[in-house]
Amino acid sequence: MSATTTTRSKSSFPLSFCVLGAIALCGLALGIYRLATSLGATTNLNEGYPWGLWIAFDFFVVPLSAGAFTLAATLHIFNRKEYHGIAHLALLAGFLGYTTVILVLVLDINRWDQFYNVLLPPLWNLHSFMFEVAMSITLYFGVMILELFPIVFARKDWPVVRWVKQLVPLIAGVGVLLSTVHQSSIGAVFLTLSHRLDPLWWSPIIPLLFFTSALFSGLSVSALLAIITWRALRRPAPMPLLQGLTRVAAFVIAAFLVLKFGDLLLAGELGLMFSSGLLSLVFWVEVILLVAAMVIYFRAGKNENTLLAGMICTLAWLALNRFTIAWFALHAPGGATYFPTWVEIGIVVAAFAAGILFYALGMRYVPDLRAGVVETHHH
Amino acid sequence: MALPNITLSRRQFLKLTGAATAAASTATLGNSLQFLTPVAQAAPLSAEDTILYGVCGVCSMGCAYIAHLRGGRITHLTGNPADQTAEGSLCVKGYSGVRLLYDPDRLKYPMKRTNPEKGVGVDPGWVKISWDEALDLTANTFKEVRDTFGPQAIMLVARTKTWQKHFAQASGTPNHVGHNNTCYTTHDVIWRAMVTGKGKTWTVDYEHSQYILAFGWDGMGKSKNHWGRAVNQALANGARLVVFDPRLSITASKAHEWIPIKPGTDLAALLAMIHVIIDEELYDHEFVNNYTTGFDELKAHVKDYTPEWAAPICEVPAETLARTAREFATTKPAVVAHHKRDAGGPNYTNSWRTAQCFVIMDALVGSLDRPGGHILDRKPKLPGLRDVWEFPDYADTIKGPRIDGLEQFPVLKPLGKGSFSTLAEGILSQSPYPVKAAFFWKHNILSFPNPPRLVEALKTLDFIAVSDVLPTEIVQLADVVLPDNTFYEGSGLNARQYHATYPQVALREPLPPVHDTKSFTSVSLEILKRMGLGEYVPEGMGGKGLTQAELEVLGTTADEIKAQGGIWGEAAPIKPNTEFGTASKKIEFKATLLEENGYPGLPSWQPPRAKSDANYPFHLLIWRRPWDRMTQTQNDPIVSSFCPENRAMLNAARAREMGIAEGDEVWIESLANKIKLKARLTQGIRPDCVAVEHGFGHWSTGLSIAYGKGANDGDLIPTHTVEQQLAAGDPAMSAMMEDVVVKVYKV
Amino acid sequence: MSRAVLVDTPFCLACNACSAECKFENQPPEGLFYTRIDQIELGEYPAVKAEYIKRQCMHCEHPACVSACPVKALHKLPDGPVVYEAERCIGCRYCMVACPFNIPKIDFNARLPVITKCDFCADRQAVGESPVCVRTCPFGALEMGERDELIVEAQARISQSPDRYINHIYGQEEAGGTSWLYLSSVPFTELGLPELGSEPVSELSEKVAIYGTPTALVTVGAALAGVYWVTKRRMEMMTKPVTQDQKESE
Amino acid sequence: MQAPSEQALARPAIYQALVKGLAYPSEEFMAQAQAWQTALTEALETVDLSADQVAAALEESNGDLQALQVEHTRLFINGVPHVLAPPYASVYEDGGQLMGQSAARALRAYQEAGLMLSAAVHALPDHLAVELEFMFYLGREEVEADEQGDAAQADVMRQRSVVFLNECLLPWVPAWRQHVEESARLAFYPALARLAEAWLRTDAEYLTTMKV
Repeated sequence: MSATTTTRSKSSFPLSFCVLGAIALCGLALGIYRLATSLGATTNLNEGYPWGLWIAFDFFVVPLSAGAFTLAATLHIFNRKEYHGIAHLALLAGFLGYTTVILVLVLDINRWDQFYNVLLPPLWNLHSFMFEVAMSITLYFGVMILELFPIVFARKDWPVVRWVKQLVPLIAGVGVLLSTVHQSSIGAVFLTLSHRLDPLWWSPIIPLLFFTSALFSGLSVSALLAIITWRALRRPAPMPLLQGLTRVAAFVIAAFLVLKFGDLLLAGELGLMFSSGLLSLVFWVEVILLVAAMVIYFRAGKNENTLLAGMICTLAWLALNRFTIAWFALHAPGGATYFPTWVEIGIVVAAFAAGILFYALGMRYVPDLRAGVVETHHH
Repeated sequence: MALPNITLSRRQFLKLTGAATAAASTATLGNSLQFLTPVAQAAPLSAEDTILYGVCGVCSMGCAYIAHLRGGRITHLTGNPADQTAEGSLCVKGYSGVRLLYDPDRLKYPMKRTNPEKGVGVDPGWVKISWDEALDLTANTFKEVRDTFGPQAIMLVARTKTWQKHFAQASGTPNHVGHNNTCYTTHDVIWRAMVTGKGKTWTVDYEHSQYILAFGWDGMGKSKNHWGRAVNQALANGARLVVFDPRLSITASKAHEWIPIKPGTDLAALLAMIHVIIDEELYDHEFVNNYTTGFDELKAHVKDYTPEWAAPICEVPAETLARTAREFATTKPAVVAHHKRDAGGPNYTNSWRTAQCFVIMDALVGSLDRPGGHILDRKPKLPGLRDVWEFPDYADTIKGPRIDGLEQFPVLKPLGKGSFSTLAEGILSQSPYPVKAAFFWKHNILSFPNPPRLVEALKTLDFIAVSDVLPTEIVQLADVVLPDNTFYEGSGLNARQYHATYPQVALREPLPPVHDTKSFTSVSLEILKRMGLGEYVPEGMGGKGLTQAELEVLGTTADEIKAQGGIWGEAAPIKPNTEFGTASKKIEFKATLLEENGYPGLPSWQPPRAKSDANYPFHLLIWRRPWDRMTQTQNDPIVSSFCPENRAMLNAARAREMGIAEGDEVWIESLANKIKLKARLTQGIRPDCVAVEHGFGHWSTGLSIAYGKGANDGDLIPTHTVEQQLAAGDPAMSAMMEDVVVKVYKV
Repeated sequence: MSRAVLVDTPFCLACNACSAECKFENQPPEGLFYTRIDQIELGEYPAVKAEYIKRQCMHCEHPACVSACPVKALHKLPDGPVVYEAERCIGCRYCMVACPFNIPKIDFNARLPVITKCDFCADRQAVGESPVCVRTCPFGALEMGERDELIVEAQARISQSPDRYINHIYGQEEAGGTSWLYLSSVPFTELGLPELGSEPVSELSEKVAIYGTPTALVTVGAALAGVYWVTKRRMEMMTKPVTQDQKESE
Repeated sequence: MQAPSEQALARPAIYQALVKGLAYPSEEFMAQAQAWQTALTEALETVDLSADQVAAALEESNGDLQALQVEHTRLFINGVPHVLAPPYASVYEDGGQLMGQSAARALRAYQEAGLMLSAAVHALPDHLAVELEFMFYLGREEVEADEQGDAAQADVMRQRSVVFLNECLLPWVPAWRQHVEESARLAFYPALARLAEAWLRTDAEYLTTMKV
């Protein structure tokens, strides 16, 4: 939201930016504090809950940033040039999303001093989806930098810029491939946790579920982002394009629901939808949010606000679903309990603040991003 | 190799001034070494592993160990496979002993107090002194006391072992007080009177039992090395284990049947069982006819003790009592398991009668000195001090009246033990006479009934010398501290006792003392000399000399034993005794020795002293964790973490009725004192009982880990006057450690 | 041939000699143990039982922790032990979550914690010594040997005293088999051991990783290439207007 | 013929002084306290360290031997509550118990240097006073070797000093110093402990520069 206010009038620039900046800086301080002390001193993680809020945050933000690759595909693979404006916004947002994920991950792991080990080929464990996630995210991060490079430095007539620009379709292709892999891999991380993850969410096809949900989340979030940005720039949003995105999203949601219920049916665990107490409730909230989003996407037509509601439903679903899988529905042995400390929460808040801040700054100072919006408007 | 030029030139430049300073300082500081000395050629540190043979001294089971050393340090212990007691294993306490050896809290040098004030929480103001000063100070004070008040004014508080006895008797005092009547005198007296003519036998052939019946015995829960293994083996062989205990002990948890009997009423249950066995002619006629006396009197005596009579008293169904009795008598071999602080130990006013019933039960089924039953220790005959050295007879003063009144208990007296329950009252009332000085060896205040009372008593003494390993509570009251070796640092021979089905001796090789410590033996002899009692310390008297004499008697040498794996003695099958140590050479159901001394010869029902009522509705139960030995093990950094503090264990349902939840702080209050503990709720205890682990409540700040953890069960146990002990009519002078009712309420 | 230990729980007297001596000789980090005895109370007074069970790393035949670790900090030695190399660990704690027995632990208060778990005294075994706990147990609850021989032994014990043991050897099948096997007189769930199928916990995950990922890569890659080619092609077909379009937008 | 540097000459003196200060206080020590302190001060001047705190503390205790003995006993031998600042490396390095790896390491160093613990005094190899005395010995030998122009021998001694100082003293002395400061009643031992730590650091630096 603050992106809106910030870009509206020069005068409001310092205040909102400063607030976000301050929050981000506090987060930085907390981060340093965490690394200087210990997990025990800063988090409520325990033997029963070795994973907590930060991991959940990562599992949430990765699909949240999926717009970068879904739109990259639209733009470069499906060659829908008219989407390049939106695609660039999604790319920036995605880039920032992955940056925060990597930073939070560094705070989360307890041997951050040996993080580089994951890049040493002799240590690669191809059996481990944690490895696949780490590796493909790292590579994809590099890809995004390459994709951003020609946009950020578009106005510079360095030969490098031109070379990279020519390679972009290829790079984008690789990016899409990598995303496909890790969007499903973070789901596959749970394949081996059948003894911990509640059967309402554990499934042998969980990688597929994660991937499909990443698709529609990415599309929805990009559309949402577009609406916000266009409003921030006081221009009517390019509804036909957004509708295009949400329509595709609707179909993917449908596919997802079929997979989800089909899987429960085949596993003979439909009963759990009613017999799992609080978790059953969570499950139904998820379903309702998703169905609502789907219906809205199919029916909303050109009404911007209705579409917005649908996008928010999707976003809410994503948050709930990923936090449930990484936290609420991950049963701890020996009845351990967990609730994050204010440090853990503070870090997450700061991460979002930083993300929004840099997105706004990007919009403000990278001419081609603005141009993308303006031109799309002309369309 | 040559040094770089820069430094060279700089050196030259600095030479003069530097030399001056150095010369000046060396002049005053000296150039000599005080801790290190050069050796001709440096003997390379033995990096490779070596071993030492020894005998564990944590508990009296005395398992033979093999210490594994690296670079002179014990890395770990293993049990000696050649030892019939250890069988290649130690228990958790034994393994943990190494940490006592290297405990930084240990007493390292002789010390004396500079603060005349004594008491709980008072800093003695220790200063390190030389052994000479320590020994002189002690000897001179003892001599002074002896000359002015007579030898009885000195008391030795120590276990009754060879050298301890010698010191007490040589110094002429009758007051050699041990902890025995808080531990096992009831068993000792009964076995002397009925079977052995001396004390209790410790050897039991559980391994071959087919039926093991226990009353409050928790040998498995106390991780008694040999017994735990033997009973396990028996169970694996299909033996049946039945445990009467108000608390679900670890032993009870392994039993086929746990029978939560009312505390202090085991006697009734046993009388009923004896009744059934005799009444239904289930006893071993052959054994009874050939090896026992007084059966007919017994038969008549128990005529009315029917299960129906006993059931309401001990709150066990008559049918259960009868069935258990029948199983016990018809499953052979069968044995009643007992050791020390069980129902037959000095826990209740009637415990000595309970102990008598134990022996009767065994005799009725013919399992005394028979496979699968209690075995009379097969110990080698080793020389006493007088066999080795010539020295004058001890003064008659040693036969005089004692401060603990032990001499008024003729059946117990010859066993040469002592009474902790009467000591404090004796000192405070100065009857029969005042005590002025005390010498404590390895006996801690906390192991007494009502320790606060004893502290009061000890504060009236002029002088206390303590020989110990850790700065325990008694050390905090000492005037002189004489740091003792741990058993690792001692040497000698040790006859197998807790499992001696054939004579066997274990070698003790000493580890060089870690600190500036000396054994009680050398210290006590040195003190005798300096007291002017040198005639009792003939040339060459000491541990080494005795060991040498023992080796000669055994016809072997230390090296020979070492070569045989640290153990001497050929394994041999048990040859059952046909004669026993009593006057009649038989097992006496009706103990003449008791009768001669004015005690009933046969056990009649006698209720425990303490009866629970509305005011004091709970019976106090005391138990021990597998890794704890008395008050000695709570300073261990590892095992102490298993159970950092003791708790008030209550029946979960009963506690909820009282609004007590897990972890709530509660007071346990007896007539003597009250202690504060956190509650532990369990299903495994009678609703009318509260159980407390022993060994906690250390107030010696010298124990960095144990200090201030939990509370001491002993505070709840009243002390007695000799008159009260006599009134109880108990020949064993039982301290009645658990004959206590308490109230429990939330803090 | 892989070595294993048979834990005969009816023999365990909860003395904790194993955990104390292991702590003493192996020195795990402050406050952590490689092995502990769990005490479990079953039933209600007076019909109550107490059970004791030694807990430590089960040294699975197909360890979930090894499969989970992204950097091969954990691996299974051919003769049984599952061992850990701290200098590889990145501290993602996936092994802690993946272990069905909840064995790997860390000292959360350490600045750079290491995974703490029983390593079956691998170093001692390497020089022919037995693990500390096995050497220590005074009461015959732990027996070490070749895994298949121990299974035979365990079956023998069960058939010898059917009233002493339930007819099940925990770890023979569970999670694809473990190097630590248990006998018990009560159902293992009552002793806090999880009910597990006979397939390794990580089997599905590994299959997907080895076959799924490459397949996905290839198919998606091909699809993308196809689409790209098609769309590109279409554009070239309708040349002129498109160039117009592009001129405009440039 | 090479000449030992001023600091090379001062080092053993400083170590010797610390050993004397940390040993159990005796009449002799009290008698010589003044001389001891001057010698210490002089030796320290060459390395720009001051013994003022120690001097002041000594002043404060104005010759009360017993007070000092009580303090020494409660801090380093058996105190109330418990032994407060055990001067053994093992306690800080090897999980609270005596005779740990640190003790073995120290003992090995002594033996390599042809020394052993003298049976007369019952001290453990990793006792601070013993370790300091070893440093004194090495320093002394170094100086003598230098004076006899045996550069190689001097170098051996310096190498030993470097290794022993860094492996056997510096790792734990700060922790010990903290214990002393926390639980001392008299000013003397904290002052001495601070000085010891400061000196060890200085000497470590010096030795590394000399190595080059």
